[in-house]
Amino acid sequence: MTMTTIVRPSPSVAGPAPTSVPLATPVPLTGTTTLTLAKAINAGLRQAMLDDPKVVLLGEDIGTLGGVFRVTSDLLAEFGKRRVVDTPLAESAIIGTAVGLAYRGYRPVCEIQFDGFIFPGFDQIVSQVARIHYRTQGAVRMPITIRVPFGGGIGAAEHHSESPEAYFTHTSGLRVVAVSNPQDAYSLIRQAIASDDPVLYFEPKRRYHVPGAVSPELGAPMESARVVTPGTDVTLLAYGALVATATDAAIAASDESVSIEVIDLRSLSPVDYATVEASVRKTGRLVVTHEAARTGGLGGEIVAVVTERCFEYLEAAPVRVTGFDIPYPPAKLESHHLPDLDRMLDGVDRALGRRR
Amino acid sequence: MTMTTIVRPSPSVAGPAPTSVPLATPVPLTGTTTLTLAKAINAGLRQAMLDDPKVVLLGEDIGTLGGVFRVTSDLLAEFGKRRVVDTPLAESAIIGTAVGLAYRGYRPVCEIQFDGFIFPGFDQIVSQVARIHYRTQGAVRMPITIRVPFGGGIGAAEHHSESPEAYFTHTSGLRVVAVSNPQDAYSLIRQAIASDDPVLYFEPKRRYHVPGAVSPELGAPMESARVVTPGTDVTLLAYGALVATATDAAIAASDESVSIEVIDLRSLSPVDYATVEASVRKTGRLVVTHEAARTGGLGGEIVAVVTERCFEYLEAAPVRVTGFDIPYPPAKLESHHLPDLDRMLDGVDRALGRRR
Amino acid sequence: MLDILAGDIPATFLQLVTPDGVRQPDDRLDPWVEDVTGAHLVALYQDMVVVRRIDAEATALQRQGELGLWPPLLGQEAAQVGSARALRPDDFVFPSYRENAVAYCRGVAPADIVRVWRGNAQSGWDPYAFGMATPNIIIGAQTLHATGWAMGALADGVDSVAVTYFGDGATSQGDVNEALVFAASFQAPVVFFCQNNQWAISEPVGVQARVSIADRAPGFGIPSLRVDGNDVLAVMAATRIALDRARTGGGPTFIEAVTYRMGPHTTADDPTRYRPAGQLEEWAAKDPILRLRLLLDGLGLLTPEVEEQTRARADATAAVLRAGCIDMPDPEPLSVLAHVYTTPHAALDGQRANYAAYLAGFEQTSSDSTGGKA
Amino acid sequence: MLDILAGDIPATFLQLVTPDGVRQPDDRLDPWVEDVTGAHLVALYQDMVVVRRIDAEATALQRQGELGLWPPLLGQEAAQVGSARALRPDDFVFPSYRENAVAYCRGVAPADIVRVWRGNAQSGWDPYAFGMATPNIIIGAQTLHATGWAMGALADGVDSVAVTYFGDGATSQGDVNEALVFAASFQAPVVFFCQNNQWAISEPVGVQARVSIADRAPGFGIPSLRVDGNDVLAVMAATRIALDRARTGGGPTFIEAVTYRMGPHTTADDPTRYRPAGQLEEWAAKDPILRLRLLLDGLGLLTPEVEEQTRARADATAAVLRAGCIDMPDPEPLSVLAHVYTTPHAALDGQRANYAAYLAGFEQTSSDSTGGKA
Ligand SMILES: Cc1ncc(C[n+]2csc(CCOP(=O)(O)OP(=O)(O)O)c2C)c(N)n1
Ligand SMILES: Cc1ncc(C[n+]2csc(CCOP(=O)(O)OP(=O)(O)O)c2C)c(N)n1
Ligand SMILES: [Mg+2]
Ligand SMILES: [Mg+2]
Repeated sequence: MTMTTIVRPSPSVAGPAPTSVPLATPVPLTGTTTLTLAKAINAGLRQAMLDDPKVVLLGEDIGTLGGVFRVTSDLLAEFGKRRVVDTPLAESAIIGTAVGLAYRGYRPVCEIQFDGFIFPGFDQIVSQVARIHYRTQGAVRMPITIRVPFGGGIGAAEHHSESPEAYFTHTSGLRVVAVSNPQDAYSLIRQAIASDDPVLYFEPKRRYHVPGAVSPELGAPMESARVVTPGTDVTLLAYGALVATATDAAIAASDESVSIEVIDLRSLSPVDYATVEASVRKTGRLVVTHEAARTGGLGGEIVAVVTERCFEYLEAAPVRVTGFDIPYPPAKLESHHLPDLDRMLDGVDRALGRRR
Repeated sequence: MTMTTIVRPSPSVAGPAPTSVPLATPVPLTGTTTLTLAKAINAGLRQAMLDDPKVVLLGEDIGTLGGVFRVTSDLLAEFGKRRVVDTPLAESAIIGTAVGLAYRGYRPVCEIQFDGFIFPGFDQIVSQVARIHYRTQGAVRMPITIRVPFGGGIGAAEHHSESPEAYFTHTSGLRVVAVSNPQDAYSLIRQAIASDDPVLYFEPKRRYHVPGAVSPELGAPMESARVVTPGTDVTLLAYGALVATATDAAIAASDESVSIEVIDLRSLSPVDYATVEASVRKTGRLVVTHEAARTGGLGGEIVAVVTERCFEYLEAAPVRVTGFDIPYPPAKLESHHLPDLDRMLDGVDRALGRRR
Repeated sequence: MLDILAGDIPATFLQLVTPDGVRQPDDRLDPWVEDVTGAHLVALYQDMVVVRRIDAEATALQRQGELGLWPPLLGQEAAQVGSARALRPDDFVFPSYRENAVAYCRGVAPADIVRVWRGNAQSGWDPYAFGMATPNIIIGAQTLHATGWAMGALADGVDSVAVTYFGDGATSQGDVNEALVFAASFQAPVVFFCQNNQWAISEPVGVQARVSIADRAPGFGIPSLRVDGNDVLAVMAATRIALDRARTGGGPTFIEAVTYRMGPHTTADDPTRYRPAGQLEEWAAKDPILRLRLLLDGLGLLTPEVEEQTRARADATAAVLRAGCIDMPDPEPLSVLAHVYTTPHAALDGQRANYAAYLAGFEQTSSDSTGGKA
Repeated sequence: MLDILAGDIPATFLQLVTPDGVRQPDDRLDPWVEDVTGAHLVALYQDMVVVRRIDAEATALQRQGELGLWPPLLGQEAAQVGSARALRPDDFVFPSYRENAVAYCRGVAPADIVRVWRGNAQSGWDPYAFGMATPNIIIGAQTLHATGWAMGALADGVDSVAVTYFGDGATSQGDVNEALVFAASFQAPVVFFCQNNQWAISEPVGVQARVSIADRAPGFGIPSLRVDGNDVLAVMAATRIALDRARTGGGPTFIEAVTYRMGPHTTADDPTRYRPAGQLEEWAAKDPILRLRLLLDGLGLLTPEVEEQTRARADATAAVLRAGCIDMPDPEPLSVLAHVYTTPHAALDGQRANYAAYLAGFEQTSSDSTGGKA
C-alpha cells in the first residue's frame, strides 16, 4: 500500500491522476550539491554500486517504479536487473535470499517498503542475518544493509508509520542507524553498505523531501552521534525525523533562556555514549525522545545506561518523551501520539524540575 | 529439535534409548498437591479446558507426544483432536489460525516448541494478535495465550535457550508473564487463558521438573509481582528461572549480613511498579537480572522507570545483571553468559557501592 | 464437478459470458447458476454500477483531500460482486484492503467503507455485524485468519464458510502458503479467493509466478478453479461450487479470478510509470460492467427504467457516501489510548491520565488566551 | 527428460534398485548413471556403511554424556550419500541439522561433524572450506539462503549449483514456499532436496501434506522428481538430472526422496510414544544399505576383501570420531564474546572488558585460596 499523502501531497481539488514524474539524471556528486534526503540516499546507493559490483539491491517495486518513495529511481536503468532486483512479494525471502547472496560474497541492500512490513522478515533478520558471523566463528560475513522507511506523521494507513527500531537494537549482531538529514543519509548509507556487519538503516520518511547540502565526504564514522545544537541546561537526544523537532524545541526554549543541547544519535546500536555522557555531565539533565512506544523503547535503555554511568552528575531523573504504549493509531489521531514540539518542551520543563 | 538434555538427563553410560514414559493419570487438583512445574501447567490447561469448551490447544507435537516437554501430556486422549491440535510445522500459521479461532469465539492456547522458534510467528503476533482489539475499536477480542518455554542452562543447541521476552514487552496490546514455580505456573496459565487480552506466557524450561505445592486457588492477580524474600538493603528483581538463583543469592548474602529483598516480577507487561517502588523506596538500591541480552532488555526499562519514579530514593545507580549482547552461545559457553549466583552477588555489591 | 477442478496443469479457464456479452453454455457451471433469473442479473449489474460509482466518488474525495488514500477496485467489480453475492450471512469474509465491493455487498454503509481511508479509524465497521473482518494491510495475513475461523466452524459442526480475498502478489507470501497447508491438513471449510489483477503495485504477475496462480493449490492437495474474473456469472458459479464443497465436508477450494486493476494501485500510485502501452485498452474491452450491459441488452433487460433506476441508485449511494464522509466527526483525542486492552493496564492507564492532564493544561492555557494547542 | 518431471499429479516414483537388490532398467534414469561402475557402487556402499557407523558412534557418545544431543540419520544414508556424491566441489550445500552424511561426503572431519552437538561451537567447520553451510536449526530457513546463493551464481555467470536439504515437516514453513517462489521467479540454479522421512518429530507426514510432497513444486512452476530415497543409485540419478538442469539454465528442480527415519528424532526423543506398530519393520525391509549389499552380492562385488576394507574404514572413522570428540578442548571463556561483530562495537567491547576483569577477580580470589569460580 503506497501511502505518501504528505510526502507527495495530492491536489486539494478533484483532478487527474498525477502524471509521470520525469526521470532525474544521475547525480554526479563531485562537490557539494543540494539534494533531498531521498535523493541523497539514491546518490549514496549509486556511488556504492559504482564502487563495488557486489552491491545489489533487492526489494518490492524498487526497479521500474524506483520504489514507492523513488529512493531507487533510475538505478535499474543504470545497473540492470541482476543488480536492482524487483522481488516477489515476500519479506522473509528478501532477507533470506540476501543471506545467500552474502554467503556468495555479495553486499545486498534490501528495501523494506514500509516499517510495518519488516515483521514477516523478522525471523531471518534475528535468527540468521544477526547471527551467522557469530555462528560460524567469523568465517562468514553478512554485509547486508536493510533499508527501512520509518516513522509517522504522514497521515498514512495502518502499518505505514511505525518505529520498530528497538526490536533491532535488542538484537545482538546487528548495527542500527537512523538518519535525519541529507548529508547523513548519503554518508551513512555508504558506510552501512561498506560495513561487514549487517546494518539496519532507518529512513525518516516524513523528511524524504527535505533538501540539504550533501558533500561526497563520508564524514564521521557511522557509530558516532552528533551535537546538533550545543547547550548547557538540558541534553535532548533524538534521532530520525524527531531531530528536526528537537532542534525547533531548542530554538523555542532559547526564547525562554533555556539552553538545550540537541544530540542526533545517528547510531542506535551501538549508541555513542561518549558523546551522550559528555553532554549529560555538563547539563546534568536528560530528555530522550522517540516516536516508538515508551515501554521497551530505546529511551529506557539510554536512561538506564546514563543513570548507571552518570548517576552522580544527574540533577534530576531523566525524562522520556515518546509515543504511547499503543499500536500506531489512525491518521486522525497520530498527532496525539507523536512527540511534538510542545511535548518536548514539556519534557524539558520536567527535566528542569519545573513540572512533575 | 528436542533438546532436553538437562531436563531429562541421559544416562552417563551407553544404554538403550529411554523407554516410553507411562501416561500419568489426570491430576484432579481438588486440594493442594505436589506437582512439577510442567505438571502444574498441564493441570492448569486441563482445568481451563474442562471449564470452557472454547479453550483449544494448538502446536507442534502437542498431541500424541504431549509436547517435547510433555506439558500437554494426556490432553489429546481426554479432549480429542479438535481441541488438542497437532499442527503442521509453521509458527506463523499456528498464531494466524489462532487469530481466526479467536474471531470465532475460541480461546486458543498456542505452544511454541522453543523460544527461538517464535520468530517465524512474530508478524502475526505483533501486527495481528496484539492489535486486532485496538484495530476494531474493541469489537473483536483476542483471548490467545502463547506458551513459550524460555531460557537457557540446559546445554541445548542453538535457538533452544533464548529469552525473547523484551520483544513482546515492547509490543503494545500484549500482556506478558513469566512464571517461576509450580503454583504460579498453575495459577497464571489459568489467568492467562481467562484473560480477554492476548498473553505471552513464558515457562522457565530448566525448572520444568522442579516440584512444588500447588493449590487450585488462582491467588493474586496475574499482573502482580510477589516479594519472595523480604529484605532491607537491596531490591533484587528477577523472573522465570532466575528467581531461584536470586533467592539463593539472598541466602548467600545474608551470611554476609546483607539483606536482599527478592521480588519475582511474574508480570513483565505490565510490570507491577507499585510493588517494585515500595521496595526501592525502602532499600534505595536496585538490581535487576535477566538472561536476555542487556541492551534493550527488560532491565533497562525497569531501571528507567524506577529512576523516573524513585529518583530521590535511590542511593546508588541501579545495576543490571544480564546476559551479554551476544547471540545465545554454544552450550559449553552458556555458563559464561547466564547470570549466576556469583554474578548476582557481584551486582549486589555494586549496588551497595562495594565495587564499581 | 471433479472434472473441472484443476488437478492438472494448466487449469481450465472458466467463462459463461464472453467479453461481447454472449452467454456461452457450460455443462460444468450452468447447474450452479440455473436459478439466476433476469432480475438477478439486473441486480448484479446494479451492484456493479453502484460499487464502481462508490469507487469513483471515493477517488474524488481523496483528490479533494477528504480521504488520505483510496485503493480503487476499478475493473474488479465482477470478481468481488459475483463472489460476495454467493455468500450467506453466516459466512465470514477475511479481506485485504481492496474489497470495497465485497463490503458493500455485505451491507456495510458507504461512509463506513471509507472511514479507514479517511484516517478516522482502523476499522470502519464491527466485523461481527457484517460477517466481514476489517481490511488487512499486511499482505496475506488474513488467509490464516480465515483458515483458523474455518477450523473453528468445523469444530462447531456448522456449515458456515470462511472466504478470504487476496491478490496475485499475496501468493508469494509465506502466510498464504501456510494457510493452504493448514486448510488442506484440517480440511477446513475455507474458500481462497485470489483476484489476479495482473499487478502487485508495479510488479506484473509474472514476477510472482511462472504458471497460473490457480495451479498453485493442487500441489497442496486443494482443488482450484480458474475463472474469468470479469464475468460476474462465472465468478458466482465458481464461488458457489467452492462454497458447496466447503459446506458439505469437501474442505478448501482455491479460486483464481483473472481480472485487471484498471486504475492505480492506490490514489498515491502512478501506473503510467510501469504499465505497458495498450494493456489498459486490451482489458477495457473485457470490462465486467460493459459485458453485463451487452448481455442484458441482448436479453432485452436493459430497459430505460432499469437504466434510470441504476443511475438513481448510484447517484444516491454516492451522495450518501460523500455526505457521510464529509460529516464524519474527528475521533476524540483520548480515544487514541482506548481499546488497547480489555481490562485496566497500569502502564497505559498512567499514560492516559498524564495525557489527559497535559491536554487539560492546554485548555487551561488557551482559555487564559495565551495560545497553545486547543 | 521432460516426461519424468512431474507436471502432473501424482508424481512418478523412481527406483533403480528394488528392496531385494534387483537392478531395474529405467530408460529415463539409466543414462544418468551409465558411468557408475562396480567400483563406484562399492564406494557408495562403503560411504553408507561408514556414515551409519558415524551415526551409531555419535549416538553412543551422546549416551555417554560426551555429546549434548545427536540427530541420527539412520535409514537416510542413501538419500544423503546418493545426492551428496553427485555434487561438485564448487556447488554449495545449505543443510538442516540431519545432513551428517552429506557433511562427511563433503570432506568434513568426523570430529567436526559432532562439534556442534558437543556444544563446543555453533559451526563445526568453515562453510567455505567444504562448500557447505553449517547446520540450520530454524526449520526451512536455509532454503532461502540456497536460493539467494543460486541467484548470485546466476549473476556471476558460473554453473555452480546450490543444493538445499530439508525435511517433510519443513515443507509447511512459509520460508520453504517463498524459496520456491523466488527460485522459480529468478530461475535460480538451486536443487530443493526434501528427505521425506515420514516424520516431523511425532507428526506423520500426513499432517503436513495430503498429496505427495513432490506434487507441491509444479504448482510453483518448478519441476519435481519423486525418488526412492533408500535407493542410492536412483537418488544419484535424480540429483544429477536436477544439477544438470540447473547448470544448463533450466532453473530449479525439486526432489522428494522418500525414505524413513529409523531412529528417534534426536537422542532426546522416544519414538515408541508415537510410531505405529510394524512401521519400523516394514521400512527395515527397505533398508538402503541392505539393498545395496544384495545388489553388490548379486554382482559378485561383495568380496571378503571389500567387506574387510569396509569394516576397517568404518572402525577407523569411528575411532577418529571418538578420539576427536573426547579430546576436543573446551572453548575459551572469553570466546563467548567473540565474532559478534567484525569490527569494534562499543557496548560489547565494554562488556568483554568487564567480564575479563570479573573472571580475573576470581582467579585472584582462588589463588588467594578462598574459593570461588576458577
Ligand atoms: C507484508 C507487506 N509487504 C508489503 C506491503 C506493501 N504492499 C501493499 S499492496 C502491495 C501489492 C499487493 O499486490 P496484490 O497482492 O496483487 O494485491 P492488489 O494490490 O493487486 O490488489 C504491496 C507490496 C504490504 N502491505 N504488506
Ligand atoms: C522454526 C522451527 N520450529 C520448530 C522447530 C522444532 N523442530 C525441530 S526438528 C522438527 C521437525 C522437523 O521435521 P522434518 O522437517 O520432517 O525434518 P526431520 O527432523 O524429519 O529430518 C521440529 C518441529 C524448529 N527447529 N524450528
Ligand atoms: Mg494484484
Ligand atoms: Mg521428517
